[in-house]
Amino acid sequence: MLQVQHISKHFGGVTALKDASLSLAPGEIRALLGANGSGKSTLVKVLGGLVAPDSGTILLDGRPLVINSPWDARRHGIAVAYQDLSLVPRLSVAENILLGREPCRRAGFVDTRKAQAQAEELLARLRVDASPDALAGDLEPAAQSLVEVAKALAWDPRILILDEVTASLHHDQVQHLFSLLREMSEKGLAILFVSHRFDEVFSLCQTAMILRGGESVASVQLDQVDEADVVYYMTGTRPEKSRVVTAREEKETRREVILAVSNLQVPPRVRGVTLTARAGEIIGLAGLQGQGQAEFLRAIYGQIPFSDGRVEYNGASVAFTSPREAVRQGIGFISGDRERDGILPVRSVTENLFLARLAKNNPGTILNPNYLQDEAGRQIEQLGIVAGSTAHPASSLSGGNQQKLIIGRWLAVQPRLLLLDDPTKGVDVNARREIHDLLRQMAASGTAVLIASSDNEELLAIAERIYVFYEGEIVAILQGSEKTEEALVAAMLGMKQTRPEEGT
Amino acid sequence: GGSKGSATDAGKSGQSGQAGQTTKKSGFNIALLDGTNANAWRIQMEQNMQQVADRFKSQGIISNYSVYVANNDATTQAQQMDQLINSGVDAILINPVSATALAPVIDKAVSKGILVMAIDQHINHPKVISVTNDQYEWARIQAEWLAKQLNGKGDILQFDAMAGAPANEVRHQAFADVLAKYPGIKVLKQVNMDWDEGKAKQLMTSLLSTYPKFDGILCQDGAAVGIINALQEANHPLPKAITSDEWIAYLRLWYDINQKNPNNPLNAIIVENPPGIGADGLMIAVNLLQGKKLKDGVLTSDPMDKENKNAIMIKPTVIITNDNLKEWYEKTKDKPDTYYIDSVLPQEEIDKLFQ
Amino acid sequence: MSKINLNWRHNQILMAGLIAVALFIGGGLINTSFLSPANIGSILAMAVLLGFAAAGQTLVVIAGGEGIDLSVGAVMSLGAVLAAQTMAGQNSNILPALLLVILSGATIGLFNAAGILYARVPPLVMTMAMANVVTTVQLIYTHGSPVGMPAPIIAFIGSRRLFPFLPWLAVLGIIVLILMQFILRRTVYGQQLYAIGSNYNAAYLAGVRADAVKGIAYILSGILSSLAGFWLIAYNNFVFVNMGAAYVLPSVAAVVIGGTSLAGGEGSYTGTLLGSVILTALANLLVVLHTDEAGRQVINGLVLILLLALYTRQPAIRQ
Amino acid sequence: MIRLWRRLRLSPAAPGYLLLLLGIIVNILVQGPDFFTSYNFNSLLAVNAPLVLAAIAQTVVVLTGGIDLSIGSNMTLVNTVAIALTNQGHWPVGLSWAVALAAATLVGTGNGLMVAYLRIPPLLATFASMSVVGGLALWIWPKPGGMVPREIYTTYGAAIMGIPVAGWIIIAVALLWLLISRRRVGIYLRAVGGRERSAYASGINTAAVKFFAYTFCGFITGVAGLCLTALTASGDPKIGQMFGLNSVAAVILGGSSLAGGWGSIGGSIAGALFLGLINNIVFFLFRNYVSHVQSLTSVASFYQQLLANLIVILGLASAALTQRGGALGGLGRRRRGGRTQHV
Ligand SMILES: Nc1ncnc2c1ncn2[C@@H]1O[C@H](COP(=O)(O)OP(=O)(O)OP(=O)(O)O)[C@@H](O)[C@H]1O
Ligand SMILES: Nc1ncnc2c1ncn2[C@@H]1O[C@H](COP(=O)(O)OP(=O)(O)OP(=O)(O)O)[C@@H](O)[C@H]1O
Ligand SMILES: O[C@@H]1[C@@H](O)[C@H](O)OC[C@H]1O
Ligand SMILES: [Mg+2]
Ligand SMILES: [Mg+2]
Repeated sequence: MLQVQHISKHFGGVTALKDASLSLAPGEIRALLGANGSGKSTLVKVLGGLVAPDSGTILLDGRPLVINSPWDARRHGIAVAYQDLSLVPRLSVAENILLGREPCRRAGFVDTRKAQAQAEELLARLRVDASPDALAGDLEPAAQSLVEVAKALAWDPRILILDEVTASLHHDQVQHLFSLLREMSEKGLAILFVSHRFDEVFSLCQTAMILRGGESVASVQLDQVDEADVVYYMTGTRPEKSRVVTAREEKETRREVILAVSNLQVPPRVRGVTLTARAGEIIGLAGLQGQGQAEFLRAIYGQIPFSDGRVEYNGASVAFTSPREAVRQGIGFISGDRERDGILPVRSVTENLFLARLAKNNPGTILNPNYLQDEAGRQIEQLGIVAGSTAHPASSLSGGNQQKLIIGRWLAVQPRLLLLDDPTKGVDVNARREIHDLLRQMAASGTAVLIASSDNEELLAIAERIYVFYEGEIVAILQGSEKTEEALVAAMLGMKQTRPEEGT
Repeated sequence: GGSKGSATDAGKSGQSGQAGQTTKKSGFNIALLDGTNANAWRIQMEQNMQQVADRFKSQGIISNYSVYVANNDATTQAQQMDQLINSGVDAILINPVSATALAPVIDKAVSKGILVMAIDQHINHPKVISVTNDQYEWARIQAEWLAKQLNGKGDILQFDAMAGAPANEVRHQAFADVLAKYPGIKVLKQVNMDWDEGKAKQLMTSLLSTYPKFDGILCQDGAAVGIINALQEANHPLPKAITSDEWIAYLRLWYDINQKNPNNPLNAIIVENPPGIGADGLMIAVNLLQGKKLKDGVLTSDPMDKENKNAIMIKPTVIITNDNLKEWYEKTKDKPDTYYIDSVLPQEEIDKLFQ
Repeated sequence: MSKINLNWRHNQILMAGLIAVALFIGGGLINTSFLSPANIGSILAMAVLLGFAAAGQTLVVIAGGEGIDLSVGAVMSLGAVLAAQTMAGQNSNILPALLLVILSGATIGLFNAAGILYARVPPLVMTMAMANVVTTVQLIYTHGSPVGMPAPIIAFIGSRRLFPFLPWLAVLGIIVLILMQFILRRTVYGQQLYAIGSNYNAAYLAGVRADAVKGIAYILSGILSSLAGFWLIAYNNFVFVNMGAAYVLPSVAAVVIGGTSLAGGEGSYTGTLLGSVILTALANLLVVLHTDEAGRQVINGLVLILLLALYTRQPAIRQ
Repeated sequence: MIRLWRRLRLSPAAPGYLLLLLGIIVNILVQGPDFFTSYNFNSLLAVNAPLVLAAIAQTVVVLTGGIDLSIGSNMTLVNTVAIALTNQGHWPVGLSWAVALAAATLVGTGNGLMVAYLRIPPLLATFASMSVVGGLALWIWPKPGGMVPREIYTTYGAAIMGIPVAGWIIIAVALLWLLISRRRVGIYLRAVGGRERSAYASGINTAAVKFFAYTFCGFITGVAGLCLTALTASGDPKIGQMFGLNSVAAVILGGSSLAGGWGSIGGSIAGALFLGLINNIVFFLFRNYVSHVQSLTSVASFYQQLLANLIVILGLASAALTQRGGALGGLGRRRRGGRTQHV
């Protein structure tokens, strides 16, 4: 029913879309795939009415469709959940969900009771753990993503476009969302699904359209290709056989302890966590959303206070009162919520890249911009960041590239301990692999890495040891042969209640 | 402002409607509402009044004298007035933020038998006596002087003060009236300097490019120092004549110029606009409270409010030109730069206004 | 939101420069003497004064968080009063005067910072209330009669010219420009200031002492405004109370016209100076127009709207 | 009670209400029981209604993330138009005042055009229109004078059913706002201010919403200007000067954020009344205490302003410290100490 033909779009000198095409049939769930910066979101925005294409046509039911504004798109049954969200932080969840289509009574007054009910119903359907009265800005990232989806669904669309909405969702949330999507597609809803998580794509979608450098390079039936094929379409090269993680587990007892946490309490989310990290280790923190991982990391980092317990860092007991103190002592922190915690949107790539380094410096220190610019140029090349120039504002980068930029920020300061809270959110396969390599390199050079992730595959691939959080406590520690998907999922759901002994 | 109905009997009401109801001869409760005290002139005015008030207090004539400032906000002044009415006073003296905005509250005060008097700046209200320096006269004297210095012909620049402010409008009118008599004098350019010497300097500097040739400068106060500074910096010859600025800094600048160029002295005039007017008003108010009656003819009409005959306008007495510059220079030697040429009428002079 | 801002700042500075040039050309067409070296010189001197007044403003606006400093005018006035009194016309007093001026500015800035950071008072009201406090303190201190005058050297710099078109103040302006741009672009502090303005939380999490950086911006603003007062009396050569009052709103306007976003995180002092030149040249041009004050105000506003419509237009959301 | 308190703390108006409460308490302390006289209430409301209304007008545009510096000039324009038409043009009062109201609305429309469709930053657009409108007012009525029929200003100062007329006007405008804010546009105003891009992406015509906000602001400014005219019963080309920045101050005192999307009319009303109360407090403090101290009288007037501003700062600080910071977004609230994030 929807046909997108030969769309091109340039932003200044940057070509975001070049002759991109796409089709979507009722009941079809199609994946839109591509590396970071390949133009997926741009195409989504063209359909959503946020971007005016330079050329190309869109046909809906065979008739040409002109989308001049988001209103046009919605009117024609196209609803979009955006990668960078379209929520208003200071409106309530209910107001956000029904924004633009508030139920009204005859006199034109908004029927708040009805709105409340409709929002509640959508929230329940999506199993979002949020009150309709809460402010959207106060929600956890995952809940925000789901509200964004609820908001799209509120339009009762014929075509639903989801741009990386699963990036901050946890396993259970994704499963539930998928079953919902399948159900709706059976009723004729056409879905365009953007994600960098291949397991999701292969489990949910029937077809895929793949973008490379803004061009549509292939439209495939997903049951006829495998991951390697997709990566080939995305990048133009075959992936090397994924290296097997061979962490040097034998030596671990001899490595020095960098972080030793005992019985850490951060009410209400963290209720007694004990954990040890040694130099060179990559430790995974798993768990469903909201089990205390985020608070745990932030408490160590000094962003939030802990009420009880002990944190020993480099052999000394510490209780940082600000991230600055942690940073000065060689700790780094990367959040997956880049809009809120990471990116300086209007500042240059260079400035974003050197933020942590600059933060450690004395404010009076004099900079050499040319040096920084060159250095930044080298680094973004090394990190494979796609940017128009190092002088461009970070907001002009694609989502994944912004995230790589933030990771690069911490590489530049070589921390002793690196804390990561779902860092590869929205990062494409290749980039994720690169980021994992970077983390391994850092570990190899002696950094202790503590990584929380909503992506089980990621944890299984990179972590030597996985601590599983459940309701603020650690319910399992998986390592060696226990490190399997099944064991992980079971522990995450709280099914394995034997509290293991703290790490050997 | 005020009501149309009462405007007709303004002439007598200004006096009889106000005072005399009180039987007290002493122990008066008096308040001053000053629109702002954020300039040296007003501070001097308040200080003069305080001195007079202290004198009355020691004589027991005044029991309470208090001052409230309104931060240039007309509604704040109305609120203060309202509270005063409510808390009981015998007289309210006002240096108003707006000439008209207090009309309704003044009605209220008057109906409660409170004496309301405007000082320095006129209030358009039939029941309010305004005690002001005669701004029309102030400006007229200077414009006449300037015209004479230029022998009735020449080009001049005119610096008015703040558009819309009552004193400015009166002076502007006086300038215009006088100049109308001298067709040979042409105003090249009129600008507004908002009583800001800094702005006057910038304006003069800007004007120089387009009007390098002029004969005289007709300015209201608060401008001459800035103007002369601008001219000196540009190495531009000083005008053949320039009008008043009453602070001592100007007097000294003028004197210095003359000392340096004895053969080519600056031809200037200072006409006083004394902050002492407030003290004059206070003394008049006390007399009125004591039930004394003004002599006939003392009340005239303010040029801004021709309908009512309820203004006491004090004509400037101090006029300084090159003839008596040295004398005044010596007389004011111990005053700070920002002091204004001042005079407060002695009590006898005030009493002469009364029957 | 800000994806749209690619290269935006650069355009705006360029455009501000072009508008400034266009104003001069237009002025010259209306009135040839507008372009006389002497007149250009006097516009520059006045623009630099406004530029000084807007220097601290630039910093606090960049610092974000609804940053604005309405105490600029009052602090300038106080700076002028203290400078005049301390210098008392003696070259030997310049240093103590400078120190006192800087100290007083810093103190007021510190109060502003404390109110904004610790008492969490929104900057606009905090600095507005502080302005009134400072004005009153100035009046109490001087009883409305400030005394003194600038030292000869200072008066010379403040009011004389190197060439007819180039006042010494403009030379000073260039030095300040270089210094300001140096602080903003070449020091860690400057980069941290942009960082907190762009995303306070992200900067804080990256280890920037965000509160301190912001607080220092207000302290610097106090110092710069106070110094602006120092140069104001140097330019005027005489002192009176509330000299700086007229600079408050124009200082904000100059900053914003110069391309510094009120949302914080971007902007430059180059832009602020260009904004000052635009505002000053426009005022200068209006002086010679043949209309009364009412007409001048109307035309001033209309021309401003025209200029703003030409170049401060924000890009549309839909791209 | 606790629930009410919690709800209040969540509301954007919390600081405004707290300040007002504080102001009233202090006022009672310095003024005594006289505070409760109806005369006092009448006068307080009558005198402060123009600022209250100006603050309401300002709130509407501040909600959209904008600001209107021209409110003061616009009120002056209303005043001069109304006075000039009756006193010079000899038009009937009703008609003159209606025209004045229309003029103010038109100014709002002009601001709306500039901000919404020309996309000029609000501060600059209204800075420029402030000059145009102020010039017009000066041209229309160059010097103070003229008058308003006695019936009008006595009515304005009177009370109907125990509530001052000024109070009724405020209530009427607040009700009008209620009628509007309960419609979709009420949500859209906050959405546009909260995050314009999101509002746009949700299919909202953001330009139209902003255009409406400025126009409506102009209309309320018109009502404020008419109240000012009724209060002062005359025309004065400088009368409105202080209302521009004062209205912004009142709005912020009332808990609104200049960043947009967060604020309430109730808070702004409270903020404006608080400013009025400060004048009262200072007045009575000096009248009842300071003016009796001989040694202080000669400098007393300086200290009034000082005190007034210290009260503003103290009041603000106490209100800000009791307000929840979390509404300002996300994790900031979980941080240590008094820090909030400033987004
Ligand atoms: N507003 C803009 N201004 C300039 N360049 C832009 C803008 N929006 C997108 N781009 C550029 O267009 C290209 C495509 O970006 P887009 O966001 O569509 O990528 P994407 O495929 O969604 O990437 P990701 O997987 O990282 O989200 C990128 O190079 C990006 O930097
Ligand atoms: N010392 C520095 N460190 C890091 N980045 C810098 C540095 N100096 C400049 N940049 C970045 O390089 C880019 C170009 O800088 P430049 O100073 O030329 O900008 P500009 O033309 O002055 O514009 P504006 O002053 O409005 O930012 C900007 O994005 C800036 O943020
Ligand atoms: O009100 C005063 C005015 O009358 C005088 O002329 O200048 C100073 C002003 O404060
Ligand atoms: Mg994308
Ligand atoms: Mg620059």
